[in-house]
This record gives sequence, C-alpha cells and structure tokens, in this order.
Amino acid sequence: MNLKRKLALSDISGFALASVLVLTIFNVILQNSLLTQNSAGNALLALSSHEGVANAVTTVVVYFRGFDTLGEIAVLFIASLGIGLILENPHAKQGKKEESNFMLKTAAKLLFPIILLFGIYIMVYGHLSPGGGFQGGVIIASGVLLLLISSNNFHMPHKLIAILETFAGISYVFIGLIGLLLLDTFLGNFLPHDISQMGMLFSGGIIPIIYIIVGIKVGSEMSFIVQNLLQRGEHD
Amino acid sequence: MIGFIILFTFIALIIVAFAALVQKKLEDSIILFMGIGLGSVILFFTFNAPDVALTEAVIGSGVSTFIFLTALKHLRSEQ
Amino acid sequence: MSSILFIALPLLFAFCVPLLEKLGRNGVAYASTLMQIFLAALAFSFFGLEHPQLEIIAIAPPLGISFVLDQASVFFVALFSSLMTLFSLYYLWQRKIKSYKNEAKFFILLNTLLASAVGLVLSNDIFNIYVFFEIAGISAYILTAYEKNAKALEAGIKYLLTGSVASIFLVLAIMLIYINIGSLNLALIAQNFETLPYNLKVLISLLLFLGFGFKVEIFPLNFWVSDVYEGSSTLINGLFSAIVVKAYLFVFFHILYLLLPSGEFSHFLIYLGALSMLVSQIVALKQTNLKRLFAYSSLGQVGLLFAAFSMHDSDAIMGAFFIVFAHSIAKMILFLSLSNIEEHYKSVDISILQKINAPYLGFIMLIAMLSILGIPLLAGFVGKFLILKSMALDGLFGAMAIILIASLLESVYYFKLSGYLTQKEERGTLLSLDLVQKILLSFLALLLVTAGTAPFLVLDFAAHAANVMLDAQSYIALILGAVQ
Amino acid sequence: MIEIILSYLNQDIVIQKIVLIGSMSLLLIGLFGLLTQRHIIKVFMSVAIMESSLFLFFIGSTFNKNFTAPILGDGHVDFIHMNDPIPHAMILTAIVIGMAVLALGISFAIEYFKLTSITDIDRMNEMKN
Amino acid sequence: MKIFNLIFSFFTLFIVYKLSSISWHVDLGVIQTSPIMIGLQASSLANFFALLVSFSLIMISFASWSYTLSKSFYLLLSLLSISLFVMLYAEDYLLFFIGWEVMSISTYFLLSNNLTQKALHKYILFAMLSALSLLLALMLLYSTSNSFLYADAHDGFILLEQSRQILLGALMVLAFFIKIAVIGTHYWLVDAYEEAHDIFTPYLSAILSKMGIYGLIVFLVYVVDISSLQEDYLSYFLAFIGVASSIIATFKAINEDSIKRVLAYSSIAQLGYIVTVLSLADGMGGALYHALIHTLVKLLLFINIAGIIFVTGRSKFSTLGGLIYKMPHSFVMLLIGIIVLAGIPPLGGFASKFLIYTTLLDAKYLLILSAMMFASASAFLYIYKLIYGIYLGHTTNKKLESIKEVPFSFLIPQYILSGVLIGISFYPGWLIVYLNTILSEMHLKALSFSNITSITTPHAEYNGFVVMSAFVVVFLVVLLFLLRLKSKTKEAKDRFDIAYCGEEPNIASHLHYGFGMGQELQRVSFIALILKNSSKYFYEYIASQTLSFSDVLKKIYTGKLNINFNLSVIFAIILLWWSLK
Repeated sequence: MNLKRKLALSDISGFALASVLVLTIFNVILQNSLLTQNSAGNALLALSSHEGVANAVTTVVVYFRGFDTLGEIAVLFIASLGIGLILENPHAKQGKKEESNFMLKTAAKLLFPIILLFGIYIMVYGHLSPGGGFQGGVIIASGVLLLLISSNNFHMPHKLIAILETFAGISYVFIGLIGLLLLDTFLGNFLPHDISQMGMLFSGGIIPIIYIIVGIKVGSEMSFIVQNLLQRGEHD
Repeated sequence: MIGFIILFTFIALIIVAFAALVQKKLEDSIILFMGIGLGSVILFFTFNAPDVALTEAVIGSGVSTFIFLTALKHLRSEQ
Repeated sequence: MSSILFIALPLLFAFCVPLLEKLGRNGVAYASTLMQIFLAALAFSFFGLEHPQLEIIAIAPPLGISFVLDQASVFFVALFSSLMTLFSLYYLWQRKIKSYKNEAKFFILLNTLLASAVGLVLSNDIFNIYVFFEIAGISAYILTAYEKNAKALEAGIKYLLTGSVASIFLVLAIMLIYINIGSLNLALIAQNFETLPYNLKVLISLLLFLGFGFKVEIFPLNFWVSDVYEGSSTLINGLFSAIVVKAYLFVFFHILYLLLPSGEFSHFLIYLGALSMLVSQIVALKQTNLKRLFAYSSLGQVGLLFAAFSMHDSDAIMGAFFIVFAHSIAKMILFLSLSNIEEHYKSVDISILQKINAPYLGFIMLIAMLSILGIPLLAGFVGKFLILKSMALDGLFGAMAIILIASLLESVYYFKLSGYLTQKEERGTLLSLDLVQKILLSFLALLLVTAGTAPFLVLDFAAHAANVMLDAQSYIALILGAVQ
Repeated sequence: MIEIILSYLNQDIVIQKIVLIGSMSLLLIGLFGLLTQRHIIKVFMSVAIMESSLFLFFIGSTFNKNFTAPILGDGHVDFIHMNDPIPHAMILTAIVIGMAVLALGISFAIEYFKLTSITDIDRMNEMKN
Repeated sequence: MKIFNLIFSFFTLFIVYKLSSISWHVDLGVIQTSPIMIGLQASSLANFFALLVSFSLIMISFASWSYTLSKSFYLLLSLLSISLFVMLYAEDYLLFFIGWEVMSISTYFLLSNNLTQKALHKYILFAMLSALSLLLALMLLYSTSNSFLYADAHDGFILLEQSRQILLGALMVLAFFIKIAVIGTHYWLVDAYEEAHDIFTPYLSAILSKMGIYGLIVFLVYVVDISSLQEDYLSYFLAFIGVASSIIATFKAINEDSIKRVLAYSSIAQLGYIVTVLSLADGMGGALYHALIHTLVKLLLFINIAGIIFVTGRSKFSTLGGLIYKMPHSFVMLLIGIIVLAGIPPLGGFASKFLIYTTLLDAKYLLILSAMMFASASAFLYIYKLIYGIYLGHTTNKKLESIKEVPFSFLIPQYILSGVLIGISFYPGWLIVYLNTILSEMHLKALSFSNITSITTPHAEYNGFVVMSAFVVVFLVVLLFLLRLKSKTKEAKDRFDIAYCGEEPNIASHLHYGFGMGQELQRVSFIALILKNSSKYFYEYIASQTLSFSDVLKKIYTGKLNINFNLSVIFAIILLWWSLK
C-alpha cells in the first residue's frame, strides 16, 4: 500500500514543481507578449526577393542560415553513425522471420514507387513549393522502411547508399569551400540566380543543388537509422 | 474561424498528451503520442507554416513514432 | 586561410571516411592526425592578430552568421586544437596496446567534437551556438557510450537526457530572445537587451543560465558528471575535462558579458562557483575510484573558473585563462597516464597507485597534481593567485575563504595520491611507455613548469585577451560596423 | 451567438493568448512526465512533448493571422505581407536535431536493455558511488 | 654528489658572507596590470638567518659524508636551501609565500621516502594549512595596501578595520605557529622528526622552525609594528602560548623512550621561549640570540644522535647505555650540548636565557617569567636523561660492547659546533654588536653593550669570560684527580661483575635504569594531566567529521536521475522567485 502512496506522492510533488516553474515562466511571458515588428524577417524577406527562389523558408534554411543546415546535417550524420555503432552486433543470429502476409507484400510493391516519386518531387521542388531536402529524404527513407517491413529477402544495397552518402557529404562541403574561394564567404551563392527565371528548375543558384544534396544525404542516413533500429544490426 | 481551430486542437493536444503520459500500457501511450504528432501538424498548418507542417508530419510524428514502436518491440521481446 | 576551416575540414574528413578506409588499416588515423596538426598550425597562425577579425558566412552579419576571432577566442581555439593533436598523437601509439573497435568512427567523433568546440567559441549567432551545442553534445554522448558495456551505456543515457533537458531550456531562451528582440545576432541582442522589461530580462538570463548550467557543471546541476566520467573510457575523460567543459564555459561567459555587462547577478554567481568548488572537493574526499576522483577534482576547478569568470574583472579573467591552460594540460596528463595504468594494471582504484612501477609516469603525474593544487613554480599557482588577488581587491573574503578551504581539502586527497606514488614499496611489473608517449607527456609537463616559473612571457597576451573578452562595446561595434 | 464567439476568437491578441496558454500547458505536461515517469520510453516521450510544445509556442507567437505563408505562389509576386520565415527555418532544424537525439537515446536504451533488462531509470545505478 | 653538496654549502656561506657586507636591492618583475613589485633585498635580519642556514647546511653536508644518499636527496636539499634564501631575502610577501610553499613541498619530498604514510600525510596537511592561511592573510593585507611590499604593509594594516585586523593577525600567527609547532599545532612535528632520515632531522629542526620565527618577526616588525604592541592582546597571547608550549613540551619530553622524540619535544620547548620573548618589543635581541644558540645546539645534539644511531643502529634509551668508554668524543660533545641546552651559566645557553629573563622582568610579566623558569628547571630531567640514558649507566646488551667510536665525518661538525659554542660562552658580548645592527635597522631599542666579554643589562652584568675560565680551571683539577684515581681502580671483568644488595645479576636483569626516568612522574596530577590528553584526539575528531559530512553530500550524486531532475527544477524555481521578487 505505501508503495502506491509513495508513487502518488512523487507524482503530486512532480506536478507541483513542474507547474510552479511553468507558471512563473508563463506569467512573465504573459506580461510582455507583444511582437515587435522590427523582426529580422522583413529584412530577410526583402533580401530573399532577389535570390530567385520562391520559397523564402528554403532560402533562409539553405542560404542565409546555410551554416545551421550544415551543422544539422552533421548532427544527423553523427546520429546515424552512433546508432550504427551502438546497435550493431556482429554475432547476430539470423532468426527465421515469419513471412509477412500477402496483402502487405503486394501493397508494398504498389506503394513503394509512388512514395519514392513523391519523395523525389518534394526534394527537387523544395525551392518552389513547401518541403525540401529534409522532408524528401525522410519520405524516401519511409519508402525503404516499407520495403524492409514487407519482404524478407530485401537486402539494403549498402554499398550504393554509402557511396551516395559520401558523395553528397563531400559535395556539400566542397560547394561551401568554393563559395569561400570565389566570394570569400563560406557557402556564398556563386552560381547565377537572377529573378527572371523564378519558377524554373535550377533558378536559385546553389540553393536547389544544395537542397537536393541534403535530400540524398538525409535519405541515405535515415534509411541506415531505420534499418539499424528495425533489425538491430542483424543485417548481412 | 482560425482562433476556434487553434483553441480546439490545443485542448485536444493537452488531453492526448496527458493521457499518453499517464497511460499504464506502453502501446496505448505510443498511439496517443501519434495523436500529438497529428495535432501539432494541424496547428502548424493553421499557423501558415507549410514547411514546418510537412517536416513535423514526416519527422515529428512519422519517424519518432516509428522509433518508439521499434523500442517497444525490442524492450518487449525479452519479457 | 579563414577560421571556417576549423569546421569545414573536420566535416569534410568525417564525410569522406569511407573513402579513407580504403587506404588500409591506419589510413583514417594518420589522415585525421595530419589534419589536426594542420588545424593546430592554423590556430597558432591567428595568434598575431591585434584587433579582432570577422569571418562572414553566406551573408553579412546582423542577418547572417559570422565567426569572430579575437585574442580570447584564438587562445581557446589554439588550446583546443593543440590538445586534440597531442591526444591523437598519443592515441596513435596507445592503439598498439588497445585500439577502439571500428576506429574510423572514433576518429570522426574526435574531429566533430573539436569542430563543435571551436564553433561554440567562435560563433556569433545564438541559434548557431545552439546547433554547435547539439553537435558537441551528440558526439560526446556517443563517445561516452563507446565501450557498449552496461556502465558506458547508462552513462550515455544520463548524459543524453541531461543534455536534452539543457537544450530545451536553451531553445526556450532563444525563442524568447527572438520574439522580443527580433534578431539572432549576439551583437544586436546585446545592444537592445537592456531595453527589455526587467522580469523578461531575468527570465531569459535564467533560462540561458540553466541551459548552459548543466553543461558548465555548476553545483546543483552537475550530478551527472561523475557517472559519465566513471562510465566512459579514460582517454575520453581527458577530452571531456580538457576541451568540452572549457568550450561551454567560454560561451556562457561570452554571452553573459554581452547581455549583462554591468554584472547584475555576479555576486550570486561568484558564491555559487565557490560553493560548487567546496562541495565537489568535500565529496571527492571519500572516493576510491580514480576516475571519479579526477571527475570531482575537475568539477572543483570548473567551479573556481566559474567564480573567476563571473567577477567581471580583467585580472580575474587573466587568472582564469591561466587556470584554463593549466587545468586542461594537467587533466590531459592525468587521464592519458591513467589510461596507460588502467591498460597495464587492469584497475582504476586508488590503491593501484601503490603498486604501479612507472617512475617516469609517476613523476609526470606528480607535476600535474601539484599544478592543479596551485603549488608555486607551476602554472596553477599563477592563475589561482591572480584570481584571489582580484577577489581581495573587490573585498570578497567570504568567497576567498571558501576557495581556500576547498583547496585545502583538494590537497588532502591529492597528497594521499602522491604519497601512494612516492611510497617505497614492492611494485608490480614495470610499465614501459613508448618513446613518443614519453616525449608528449614530458612536453605537456614542461608547458606547465614554464608557464609557472616564467609567467611574464604570456602575461601581456593574457591581459590583452582578458580586456578584449570583457569589453562588449568593441565587439558590438566590430560586428555592426561590418554591415554599413 | 456562435458568430460572436468565433469573431472574438479571431482577434490576434486572443489567438496569441490561446497559443501561449496551450503551449505552456503542454510544456507543463512534458515537465511533469520528465519528473515523475520511471520508464525510459516515457521519459523520452515527455522530452519529445516538451520540444514540440516549444516549437508550437514559437511558431504560434510569431504567427500573423492576415499574412500568408512565406512562399511565392498562386498569385503572389513579391515578398510582402508574408509571415517571418526565420522561425520556420529554426524550427525545421530543431525538429530534425530533436529527432536525431531521440533516435540515439532510444538506441542507447535498447542496447542497455539487452545487457541489463532494466527500463526503470531509477534502478539504473551500475556505478556505486 | 656528496662533494657537490659540500661545495654547494660552502658556496652558499661565501655568498651570504659577501652579501651581508654590501646592501643590495634587486626587483625581479612587475605584473603590469595591477603594479605588483617583487624583489629581493638585503636586510640584516635576513643576513642573520641566511648565515644560520648556510652554516647548518655545511654541517649537514659534513655529517652526511658517511651516508650513501640518493641523488634526489641532494637535489631536493639544494632546492630547499634555495627556496629558504629566496624567502629570507624577499622584500615582499608574494616572493615570501612562493619561498614558503616551495620549502614545504621540497621538505615533503625529502621526507617522503622515510616517513610512514600517516606521518607524511599529517605533515603535508599542516604545511598546506599554514600555506593557505598565509595566502588568505596576504590577500587581506593586499586588499587595503594594494601592494605586497613589506615597506607599505604597515599602513595597509592600519587601514583594515578592527575585525579584519584580528582575522589577519590570527591567520598570520596560525601559519607561523604551525611551522614553529607551538603546542596546539605540534601534532605533525614529533613524528616527522622521529621518522625523518637521521641526517635530515638536524636540518629540519634547526632551520625550518627558525623560518617560522623569521616569519613571525617580519609580521611583528613590518606589519604590526611591534613597538606599539606593549599592552596589546597579541603580546599577551604570544607570551601565554609560548610559555604553555614550553611547559607542556618539557613534560612530554621526559617520559619519551626514543631519543629523537625527546629532542623534538625539547626543540618545541626552546622555541616556546623564543615565542614568549617575541611578544615584547625589546625582547627581540634575546629572541635572536636564543635562536642562534638553539640552532647550534640542536645541530650538535642531532648530529651526535645520528652518529650513535649510525654506529649502534638503535635509537631507544632502553636499548642503549654505557657508551662512554666506547665513544668518549661523542660523550664530551653531548655533554657540551646539554649544558648549553640547559642554559646553565658556564656555557652560552645562559647568556640568551639571561637576556630573555631580564626583558621579561622589565616588562613585569612576572607570572610568565616564573612559569618559564619552572619549565627550564624541569627541563633538567630530560637533559640528564639524555646524557645518562645513552652514555652513562650499564650497557644493556652484549652487542654494545663491540662498537667503536663514531666515524670521523660525524665528529668534524660536532667539533666545529662545540668550538663555536665555547667561543660564544667566552665572548657572549661579541654577538651583541651584531644583534644591535639588526635591531637598529628594525628601529628597535638596541641592547646595551659594554665589552665583548660580557652582557650588560640594566639589572646585572654577566661576564662570560670570567665564569668560563673559572669553570675550566675547576674542571681540569677535578679531571686530574679522577685520572689519578682511575689508575688505581680494578677493571671490572664484564658488565655483570657488580654485586649489589647480595644478588648476582645475570643476562635477564635489566641493569640500565636510565631509560626508566620520568615514568614515575605520571603520578604527579599536573603532569599526568599533560601526558594524558594530547591534540591527537582534537584533529582526529575534525577528520572524522569532514569524512562523515562528505558521506552525506555524496547522497546528492547518487545515480538516480529522477531525483536529480527534481533537484534542478527546485533550484530553477528558487532562482526564478528570488530574482523576480
């Protein structure tokens, strides 16, 4: 009986502590929650108008704050590396997985190309419509996940994905370094990007290229993460 | 109309979140966690932030729930 | 050669490791060490600069991200890159005895840790600091859990959870800053931080303090440190205490000097730092595991640094620079030699020091311990003396008394160790070091001794660095000036 | 009657208040979960809830009802009367980082469970102090 | 290495002698942000102590000739001496502190291969406590005087308000008392002296405790300006502590069995005298005189004991005895030593005691004076035990009969030392001239000086030369008589050839009664009180308290993450509420 009461007690105390902290934060924010209009956003909007990219968020993510995206790609890369390191167990027994039922297999065969197409669309048109590298890559990874779940004999093409990933990573940093060389600002937009061809495929200078590279990288890393998490490293 | 949608989804989110945490069985709490993902996608959409809504949909509710489900699978297989 | 290379090169190395692996077993190791040597040389090339430099990334500051290179940050960058080079050189010979499983990943993590530490120190955009906060965090979590035994994984989980709670507070602080000030650039934020209403200023600075507090290992928030040190492998402990903690410390106080130049909370922070030193030394008295003992001792030294930095006085900061220099090198020596001892004698208990038969290693460890204690003729004393001197001028005798009592307790357990080292007793088998390892360790010990006996060599550089770090106005003028 | 409520709800100030109250209560639930839950997955879940509450708060409070999304399309020619894109970019990065850390934490928990079959964070004390 | 050490010590003596003649001033460097002057200067007080240091270094290097010592011993010894010179010649407290701490650390390493872990740990903790309290005191002084120089230490001291002055005084005195090992803080000294290497103990006892005296003098003269100290609380405190430590140490020395422990307690007692007399402005002359005498006598005694231990390998009274026939030279040296130690007229010891007594008499500290006389009188007990226990009486076992005289390397320093002591006994006045230069430099009242053979004080005059020559004449007459008598006496067959009260002694009976002296004193209630409780219990109590407190604090660092997160949230709430209020 006292264990129950002890648990209840800790719950109440936890709730009380949390509520006191959050309430104090709340009433401080409440007193001065007026948005100052001079936020940097308007200035950025003005600037991004002559970047030749329709989606302002993409220009900010890839170009104006491109360094954060590079850092964030590094985070994802280290995470997938860490998960691969932690979850791999070489002496994994290839337990006989029971055959997944028929419906899932056929649905997977039908759905995978559509998901793949959708993912690639999101990735490539990142600078024109909402979405972009991250979202596209993860959609492709979810497609791969679908295949992993559905069929047993689907083995991830490790070699290919690894090459894709390294290629994408190296080219991202190289674009940054070329920017440093030509415009002596890292990740500078050195390709021509005038407003006239707004809406064309390669109209935003290095922005769409970077976003596609990011898409490839995120796609391959997410598929590694997914694959490791799912089979806890019992792969070949 | 927007104000009402926001109010409604926030209230739903709070109820679902509280239920997810207090839930005894893990499967139910993870399913409720999906609900939170869905709710936040709706909210982001009403906040005129399509990029963030798409990311939240794919990563926030998609991959995170997948991660929790696999965790459940591995933590369940021992008992 | 711009300072962005500190971030770009390690990432480039990390991304193309699969190619480097084709160069044979130690291709990756040599490539990474060569790159680190190049980065260290690059860092020292920046030493000469008189006035701070600005490196623009993508677009010009108040909207874009930029790196600022001034004396203080160059000192830290040089310290980090040279320590990392020495670490990987040492590891190149250590791996003959015990090399890490899939070593390529180990080297990637080393380089990303270095890149993020340098990024933290140089960056001038608060969200960019958050991204580097996370990169350093995530590579530290994986390095902690590298051994994959129960202890390491538990340490990894604890470190990760504390890190994510810290990042939640930090993200909330950044959001409040953006909502109320409208910009992410440190200079702009610093400029109109005073215009905010008082209670909002308090809330934002408290959230920043909590966000960084976990990582800066200040008293009530450093519960996780000793578990992480005990869980992770000894070599990595050296990295944590020498590089990671110092980067977070510098960033926290860099932001503090910008946002609160008049030092409203400095009195509270000083006594918190002194208290943190006292508590960690008291707890360290009863430790029997050497790694936990060194963990608590570095908590103590970080507490002293915290107190020194929060004094808003250029002398104290000069002393703090000395202590950063001395403590990083001393802890690097202690942990590198401890990893050799652990490898050879298979135990990390205090009593092992009685059985080790390594006269040279013992002598080097002795120098490191004495420097941490602040014995004259070693670098530690110069730092501690300058801090105490500036505390005396400000009349903070309470904090001084706490710090001195804490260093008395510190000398209790450090002299117990040195008693074990110098004891005339039957010793185990001889622990022989490689020649290169001996050279590295003696080079580090030599640094300690020269900085201690002849401090005037570096005093004027340290004084200049301290002044540069303190005066926020020239920092703001540099960044905002670049725009017009 | 309903129109009055709807029109009342549509005011900007009211929307900001709703967003503030809603996200802060989500943060409260997340923090409550962190402080009381024992199971490792529940702890990670409460961390995820806290993060998503922060993101909602940030986008919600920088949201302007009568501005459109920051994308040129279907008729918009230039970037005026648009919502501020910077919070969107920041949240985009933060969501991905949050997910990466969460995935890493879960893999630690799985491996730890495989070794010691413990999921209760309070029983995790391998290291005798 | 031995030759190097010898040359080094002679070199130091030559340098000190050279330096004492010219007045020089070197400033080493200035830390420019806040101007701190560091430098060395020649003050005659420093020359006096430097002379003592280099002289005893020479004696030590002579005596260490017959030992095979490791190279590190000599290196550390020279490092120690350099740090002593740096400390003595420092003109500011920063350099003084650096020399002080390097001295403690190098002594720690010199002791580290002989002392047991416990004794070593005790020594270094007390050394660190003294160093840190000195550092805090420096900082207190710096806060008002804005410079570490001795010159402007006094006006910094005056600016400090009352409570801080007391704190400064307490810390400074505590730091030096630990080195002098006054009664409260002697917990580390006795074990350190007993277990240290036989040849290092004389240096330890003769010199290192004098550094405490030097520090105290510098503090009293430069910081507190001793002349204004007459009725001050500090002088009463110093006087009381000095006398208490001399009384307690004397009685503790009496019933000790190991020779080195007896000498350790006796040096505490002697330093107690110096501290008592330092409490008075015009006691400075007596204090310096006694310091010189004490250094020489302690060197002589410890080297003598080192010789005995070197030859017989035993250091306990109960295992020694009757060595007079085997080691006549050492016997004579020890005889001279203990006469000086006792402070009785013929030899120099009396001159310094005489000065001390007269200053106490002038200052009307009569109670202190009587207590001091009582202590030096009761010192006779352990002094007699010293000579009787080792040389007189019957040898306790066979092996002692086969030993030979102490090797020559021990005898040279003893001859030099006793020569100097006898010289001082003949011409006590000669030192007064030298002391007066020091006193005048410290603008204190100089001792009255009539001629080099006698010490004159307002009350009486002691003519050393007359007393000494009378004593020598009487001594020779008695010696001749005894030698004539000895030629007629019958040589005893062996040590059992004595019959007393009808019993036939054999191997079992313990003939040597010398070592037992002092045991019966326990029955005296006052002495029993001293012997029973010692400062050990107090320090052990403190140690156990801190360790249990560290156990309590360890609870915070338990592995339980949940509790820690609650703690951090509580901390956040407290911070928020406290700053928002």
